[in-house]
Amino acid sequence: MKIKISADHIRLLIPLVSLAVLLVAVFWLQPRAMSYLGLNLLFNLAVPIALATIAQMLVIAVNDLDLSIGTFVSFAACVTAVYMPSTPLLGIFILAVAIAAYAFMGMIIHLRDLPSIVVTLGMSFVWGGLAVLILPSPGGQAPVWLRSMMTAQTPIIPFAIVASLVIGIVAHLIVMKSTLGVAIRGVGGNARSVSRAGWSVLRIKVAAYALSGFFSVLAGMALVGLTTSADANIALRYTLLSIAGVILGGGEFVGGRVSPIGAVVGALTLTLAGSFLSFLRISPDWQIGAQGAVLIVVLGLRLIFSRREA
Amino acid sequence: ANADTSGKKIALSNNYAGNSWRQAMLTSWDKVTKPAVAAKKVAAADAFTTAENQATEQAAQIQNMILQGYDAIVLNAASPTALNGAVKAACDAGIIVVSFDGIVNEPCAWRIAVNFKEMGRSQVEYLSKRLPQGGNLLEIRGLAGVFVDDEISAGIHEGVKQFPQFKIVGSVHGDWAQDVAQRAVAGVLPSLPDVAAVVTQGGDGYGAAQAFEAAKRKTPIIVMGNREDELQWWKKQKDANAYETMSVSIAPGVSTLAFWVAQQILDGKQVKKDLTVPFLRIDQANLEDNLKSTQKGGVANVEYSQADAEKVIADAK
Amino acid sequence: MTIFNTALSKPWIWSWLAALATFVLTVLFTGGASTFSLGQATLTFAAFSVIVGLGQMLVITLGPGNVDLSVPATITLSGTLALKFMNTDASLILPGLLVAIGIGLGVGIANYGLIKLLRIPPIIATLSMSFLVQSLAIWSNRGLRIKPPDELSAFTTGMTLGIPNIAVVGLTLSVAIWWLLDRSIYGRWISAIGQSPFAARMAGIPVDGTRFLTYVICAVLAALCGYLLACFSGGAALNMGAEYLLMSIAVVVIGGSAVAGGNSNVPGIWGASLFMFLVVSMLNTYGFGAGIRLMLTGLIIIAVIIAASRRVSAR
Amino acid sequence: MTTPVVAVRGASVTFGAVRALSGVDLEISAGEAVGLVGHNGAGKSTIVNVINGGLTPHEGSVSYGGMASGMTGVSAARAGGVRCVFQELSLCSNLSIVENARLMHAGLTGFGWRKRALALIETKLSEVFPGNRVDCSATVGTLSIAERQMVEIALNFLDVSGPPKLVILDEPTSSLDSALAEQMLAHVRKFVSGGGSVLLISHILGEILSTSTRIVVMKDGGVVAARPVSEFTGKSLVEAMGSVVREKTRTGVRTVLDTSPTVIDIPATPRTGLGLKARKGEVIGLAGLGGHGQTAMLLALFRERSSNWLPHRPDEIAFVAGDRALNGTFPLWSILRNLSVGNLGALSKRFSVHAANEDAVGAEWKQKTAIRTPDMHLPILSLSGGNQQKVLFARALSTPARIVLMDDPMRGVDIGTKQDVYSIIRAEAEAGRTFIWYSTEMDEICLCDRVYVFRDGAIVAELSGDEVSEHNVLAASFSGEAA
Ligand SMILES: Nc1ncnc2c1ncn2[C@@H]1O[C@H](COP(=O)(O)OP(=O)(O)OP(=O)(O)O)[C@@H](O)[C@H]1O
Ligand SMILES: Nc1ncnc2c1ncn2[C@@H]1O[C@H](COP(=O)(O)OP(=O)(O)OP(=O)(O)O)[C@@H](O)[C@H]1O
Ligand SMILES: [Mg+2]
Ligand SMILES: [Mg+2]
Repeated sequence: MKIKISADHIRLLIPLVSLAVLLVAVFWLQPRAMSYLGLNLLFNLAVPIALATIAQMLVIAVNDLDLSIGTFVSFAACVTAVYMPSTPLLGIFILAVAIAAYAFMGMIIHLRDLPSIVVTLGMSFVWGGLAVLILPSPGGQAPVWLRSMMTAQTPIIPFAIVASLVIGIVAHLIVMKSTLGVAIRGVGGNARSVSRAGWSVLRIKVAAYALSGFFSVLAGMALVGLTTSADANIALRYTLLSIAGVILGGGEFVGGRVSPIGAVVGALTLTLAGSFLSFLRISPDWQIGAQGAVLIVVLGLRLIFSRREA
Repeated sequence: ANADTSGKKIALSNNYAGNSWRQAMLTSWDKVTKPAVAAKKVAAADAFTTAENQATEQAAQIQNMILQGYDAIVLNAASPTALNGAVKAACDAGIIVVSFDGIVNEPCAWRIAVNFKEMGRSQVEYLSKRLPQGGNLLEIRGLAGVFVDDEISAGIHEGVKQFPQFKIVGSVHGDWAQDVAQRAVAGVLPSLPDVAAVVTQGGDGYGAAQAFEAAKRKTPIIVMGNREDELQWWKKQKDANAYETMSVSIAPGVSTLAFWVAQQILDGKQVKKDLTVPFLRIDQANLEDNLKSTQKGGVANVEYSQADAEKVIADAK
Repeated sequence: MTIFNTALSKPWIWSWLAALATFVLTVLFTGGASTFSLGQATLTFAAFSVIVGLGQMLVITLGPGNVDLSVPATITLSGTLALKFMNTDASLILPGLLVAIGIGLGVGIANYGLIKLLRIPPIIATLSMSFLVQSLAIWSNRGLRIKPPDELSAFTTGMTLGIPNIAVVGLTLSVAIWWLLDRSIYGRWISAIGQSPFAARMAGIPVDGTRFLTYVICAVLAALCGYLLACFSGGAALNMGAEYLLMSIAVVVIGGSAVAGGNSNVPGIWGASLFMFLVVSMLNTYGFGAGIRLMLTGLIIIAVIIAASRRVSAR
Repeated sequence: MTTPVVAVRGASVTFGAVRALSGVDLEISAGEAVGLVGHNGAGKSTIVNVINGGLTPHEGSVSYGGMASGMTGVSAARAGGVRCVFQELSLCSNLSIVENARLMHAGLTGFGWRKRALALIETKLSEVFPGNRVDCSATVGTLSIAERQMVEIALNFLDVSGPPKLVILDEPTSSLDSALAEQMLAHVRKFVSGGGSVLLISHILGEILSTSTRIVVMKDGGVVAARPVSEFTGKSLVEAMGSVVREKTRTGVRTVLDTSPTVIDIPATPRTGLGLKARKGEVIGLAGLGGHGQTAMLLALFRERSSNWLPHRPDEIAFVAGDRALNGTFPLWSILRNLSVGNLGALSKRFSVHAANEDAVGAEWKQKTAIRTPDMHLPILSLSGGNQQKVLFARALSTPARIVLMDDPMRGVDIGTKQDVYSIIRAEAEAGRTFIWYSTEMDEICLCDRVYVFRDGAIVAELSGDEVSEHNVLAASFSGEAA
C-alpha cells in the first residue's frame, strides 16, 4: 500500500514538529530533563490536560464549544477528593449523575437549538457553585489507589508518556475509527445529511456530550491523583487550555475536523511551552507576556506548514 | 553558620502578580535578594510568576524548579493543598520548601503563616471598643473557594460570636479586586439597613467607601487594608471630621522573611516547621508615619533582614 | 395582542424581562425603599459592561471562532497608562483620553495582525495578546495606584438629572454602535462576513478591512472602558479588567445576539448588562452563600436563554 | 397492476404563505424512470422531500411498496428502498468517502467495514462513471464539486443490504459536464431496465426526454401533465411547463467588437496556456470539462480586481456564484438584503443604507428576473434553489460593474428564466458590459462571442465567431486525450 501525504497527515505533523522543537529546546536549556524522572516531571501534569482536551474536542467535533470544562473538571476533582476515599460508591454515583447532566445539556442544546457557548457558560457557574458547596475551602484527599496509579513507576518509559499514548490511542479509536465517531464527526460536517441518512442527530449529540463529560471526569480524577487534593478553582484554566490544545492539534472550530492524537500532542506542547519559559529565566515583569509570545510562536509555526499545504 | 550557603540557589514560586500587594512583594524580594546575591550570601535568588492564578500551573512551575536544580523553593501558593503533590516531589528531591502567605499543608514544607483567623477576629474586637453598643456589619470577602478568604471570614464570624452585639447584615464577595468589591457593595447597599461598620479582607476599603459615598449613605467605620489610597482617604477624613478606624494586612515584605528563613535552613539551622509573623496593623496614632513610609499608590510594607529572620526562628523555639 | 407578540419575537426582550424581574425581587426585599438608589447603582455598573459588551458583540458578529479575549488586559493597560500619564493633572484629561484610545488602537491592530499575518485563530491570538498587554501593564507601573484628576473623578461618579454620567456615556456609545450595525454599510458587511466570509468576499465586501476595523473598535471600546473605570474607582488596578472577560461575552449572548455570528442587537446588551448586575445584587441581598449564588446565576442564565429560544421554534 | 414502489396521494405542503404543494398524486412503479420537470419553485424538491420522508405533508399520505402504510419518516422511506441525491450536495466534507458511505448505509457494520465499503464504492463508481479518476480513499472536502456529485450519485446506487428500489436524482447533472452527464444517464437507463425505478429532476429537457419512460410536469405546486415520454416533444414539454419556446438568438459575429477597448488581458504563459483577452461589450465563454480551472480563473480575476482591505468600487467587477451554499447566499438574510449587498454604496445616503432605495431596487429586479416570492423580505432560504440563483444573478447585474464574472450561474435555473436572462445578458453586453461566463451547458457556450477552452488548468483553445460550436469545443476539451 502506498502512503499518501494527505491534509490530515500535515494537520498532525504541525503539532508533532512543534512538540519536537520545544523538547529539543528544553533539553538544550536543561539537560537534566532528559531522564526518566525529568520527562515525568515535565509531562505528568499534561495528563489531565490531555484528557480535558479530548473532552473539548468531542464537543468541538459537533460544532459546539464548551466553556464549562474548567469548572466541570474542578467539580469532578472536588467530588473525587471529598467522596472517593471514604464513600467511593457515593462518589461514583455523583460523577455518573454529572455525566448524565452533561448528556442532558447536549440534549437541551440540540432540541432547543441553543448556542452551546451560552449554555456552557451558564453551566460553568453551576459547576463552580457546586464545587464551592462540596469543598468550601481547599482540601480533600486523593484515594490511595488513584495516587499510586498516577505516581506509578512504569518500566523504561515514564508514566506520563505512557498515559498520554494510551489516551491518544483510545480517543483515536473512539473518534476516528468507531462508527459512533464517524457519526459525531458527520454531525459536525453536515448535520442535515446525517439526519437525512436516517440517523438521530439528537442521539449522536447526546453521545458526544456524554463522552465529553466522561473524559472530563477522568481529567478531574487524574488531577487529584497528581495533586493529592482539590479545590474549587483548581482547573479553571483548562477551559482555554483545552481549546488551545484542540486548535494546536490541528482541529477546527467548525466542520467536524478534529484530530485526537493531535489534541493530545497539543496538550503536551502547551505544557512544555510553560516549562520552556521557566528554563529561560525571564524577568518577572515579562514572564506573563512571554507565555503569550510562546503561544504565538508555537501557533505561528503552523503557518510554515499551511503555506506548504496550499 | 554550620554550612556555607554561597553556592546555594533559591527560587521564588509566585502564583499571581495581578495586584499591588503581589507587586510590592516582588519588589521587596528584588530589593533584598539582589544585595544578598551580590554579597555571595546565596548564589541565586530567582523569582518566577505564573501567568494565570492557578494551582496546576504553579505545580508545573515547581516541578520545573526541581529540574533546574534549586536548593530551596520559597513559595506563595495558589492553594494550600493542590500543590502537595509537587511539593512532596520537591522534598523527595532534597529541596527545602518554605511557604509563606499562601501556605501549603504538605508536612515536609515549612510554613510562615499569618494568623488570618486572628486578623479577622481582631477587626471585630477593635469595633467592639469603638462601638460598645454594637451594630450592623457588612462583610466584604475575597475569592470564593480560596483558603485565605475562608480563614479571615471564619475569624470575623468568631469575633461576632464573641461580641454578639454585632450582626452581619450583608456579605459580598469582592474577589480582592477593588472594582469588583465596589460593584458588589453598590448592589447590596440599597437594600441594607444602617451599616455601622465594614469588615474587609484587605484592599477593599476604598471601594467600599466610594460605594457608600455614591449611595449618599453615612460613612461607617471601614476597616482598611494598608493600601496607600485607603490610608490617604482615611487621612483626609481624619483631617476633615476626625474619622477614626484601623487598618490591617499582611506585609508584602514577608517574602523576604521567607527568603532568609530558607537561607537559614540551608545553612543547617534547626527551624520549626511552623512559624508565624504578625500582621501589619496601622492605627489612628501611627497613620501619618505609615503614610510617609508608604510608596505613593503602593502598600504599607516592611522588609526583613537576616537578623530579623534569626530572631523569628529563635522566638519560635 | 399583536404588539405583545412582536415584542416577544424580539431576541432582546428576554434579557429585559429577566432584568426587570430581578430588579423587582431585589426591591421587594426592602419593601420598595431601595428602588431609586438601586436603579442608579445598576445603571452605573451596567454601563461599564455595556461599553465592553458592544465591542465584543461586533467581534462575535464576525462569525464562529471570533471573540476578543484581550479585553481585560486592554482595560487594565489603558487605565494604568492613562492615569499615570495624567498624574492627577486636570489639564491632561483630554490627552489622557487620547492615550487610552491610542492603546486601544494599538491592541486592536496587533490583535488583527496576529490573526491575519500568522493565521492564528482569534481566540488564541487575542489570548496570547492579552498576556503581552498584561505584562506591559505590570512593567509600566508595577501596580501602583495613581489617582485620577479630581474633575474627572467627579464626572465619572456624578449624575446628570439623576442619571449617572457613566450611563449617559454608555447610552451615547450604544446609539452610535446601533446606528453602525443597523443602518450603516459597515453593519451589513460584518453581518455578511459572519454568515459566510467567502460569500462576502465574492460579493465585493472588503473582508479583511472590515474585520480589522471591528477588532480595532472592540479594543478601543475596551480601552475607553478602562479609562472610565479607573477614574470611577479612584485608580487603576492590575486586576481591574478580569471581571470583564466572561462578562463581555455573557452580555452579548444573553442579550440575544446569535453566537454563530451574522446577527446582533444593541438593546439586548443593555438588558443583559442590567440583568448580570442585578442577579448578583439580588442573590447578595437575599444573603445566599457563594456556592448557591454561583449555581443560581448559572441556572438563571440558562433559563433566560431557553425562554428566548422558544421564540425561534414558534416562528 | 403491481404495488408501486412509492405512492403519494393528495399531498399538500405549505410554508407560511407559500403553497409549495397542493394535492399532488404521484406513483412510481418498478422499472419506471419518471422525469419530473417544472419551473423554479414549482415544488419539485418539495415532493422529493415528501417521498424521502424528510417532510411530512400537511395533508395527504405517502406509502412505500410492501410496507405497512402507517410508517412514515426517513427511516420508513429508507426501509422502503428509497435513496435520494439531493439538489444541494449533501455529503459530509470532513469525512472520507468511505465514512460517508457508512453514514448512508446502516448495513455497513461489523469488522472491516472500511475495506468492504471501499471495494463496493470503487466498483460502483467505475460502473456509473467508467474511466473516472476519483480517489475513493480521499476526504470529500478535497474533491471538486463535480467529483462530489459523482460520488454522491454512486453512493446512492450502492447495493449494501439489498439494492435500492427507487433512486431520486434532484438535478444530478447540474455540476457535471455533458460527458459525465451522459455516463450517468446511461447508467440510469441500465438500472431501470434491470427493474429499478428512478425519479429524475432536471431543467435540461434533453436529458429528461432521452432517459425517462414517463414525464410528470409540475406547475405552481400541482401536477399539470403526466404522460408517457412518447407523447412529448421538446416543444410540447416546454409549453406544458408554461413557457414559450424562443428561437436560438445567435446573431453571428459582431464586428464592432474589434475596435472596442480591451478590459482584460492575461498574457500567455506555459502554465496557464494561451492568453485571455476580453473587450468592452464582449461575452466570453469559458468551456471545457468541469473542474479544469475555469472557476479558479474567475476567482483569480475577481481577487485581482477587488481589494480585501478597502471598500470595493462596484463599477469595476461583479461575480455571480454557481455554488450557492459555499460562496453565494447569506442564509440569515432576507431575499432583498441578499440582492442589495453587492451595491450598497449606491443605495446609501450619508453612509446609511436608504430603505426606500433598497426596496425600489428589489422590486425592479424581482420583476426583471421573475423571482417567485410573495415578499422580498422573506428569508432567502424560503426560495427554491433556482430562485436563489436568480437573486445572485440580480445582485451582480444590479451593480454598474463593467465586468461580470459568471461561475456557471444557470445551475438549476428553469428554461423560461434562462431565456429571459440570456436576453438581459445580450442587452447589457450591447450596452458595453463585458461578461466572462463559465458554463457546463453547451447551449450557453454557443451563445458567447468568443470561447476559451480549458483543460487541466490551462487554456488550450480559443474559438471565435463561427468556430464556436459543440463539435469544436468538445474536440478541444479532449485534445489532450486524443494525443
Ligand atoms: N423552507 C421553506 N420555507 C418557505 N418556503 C419554502 C421552503 N422551502 C420551499 N419553499 C417554497 O416552496 C416552493 C417550492 O419549492 P421547491 O424547492 O420544491 O421548488 P423546485 O421545484 O425544486 O424549484 P427549483 O427548480 O428551483 O429547485 C417555492 O416557492 C419555495 O419558495
Ligand atoms: N474555487 C473555490 N471554491 C470554493 N472555495 C474556495 C475556492 N478557492 C478558495 N476557496 C476558499 O476561500 C477561502 C479563502 O481563500 P484564500 O486564502 O485564497 O483567501 P483570500 O481572500 O485570497 O485571502 P488573501 O487575500 O489574504 O490571499 C478559503 O477557505 C478557501 O478554501
Ligand atoms: Mg429544487
Ligand atoms: Mg488569496
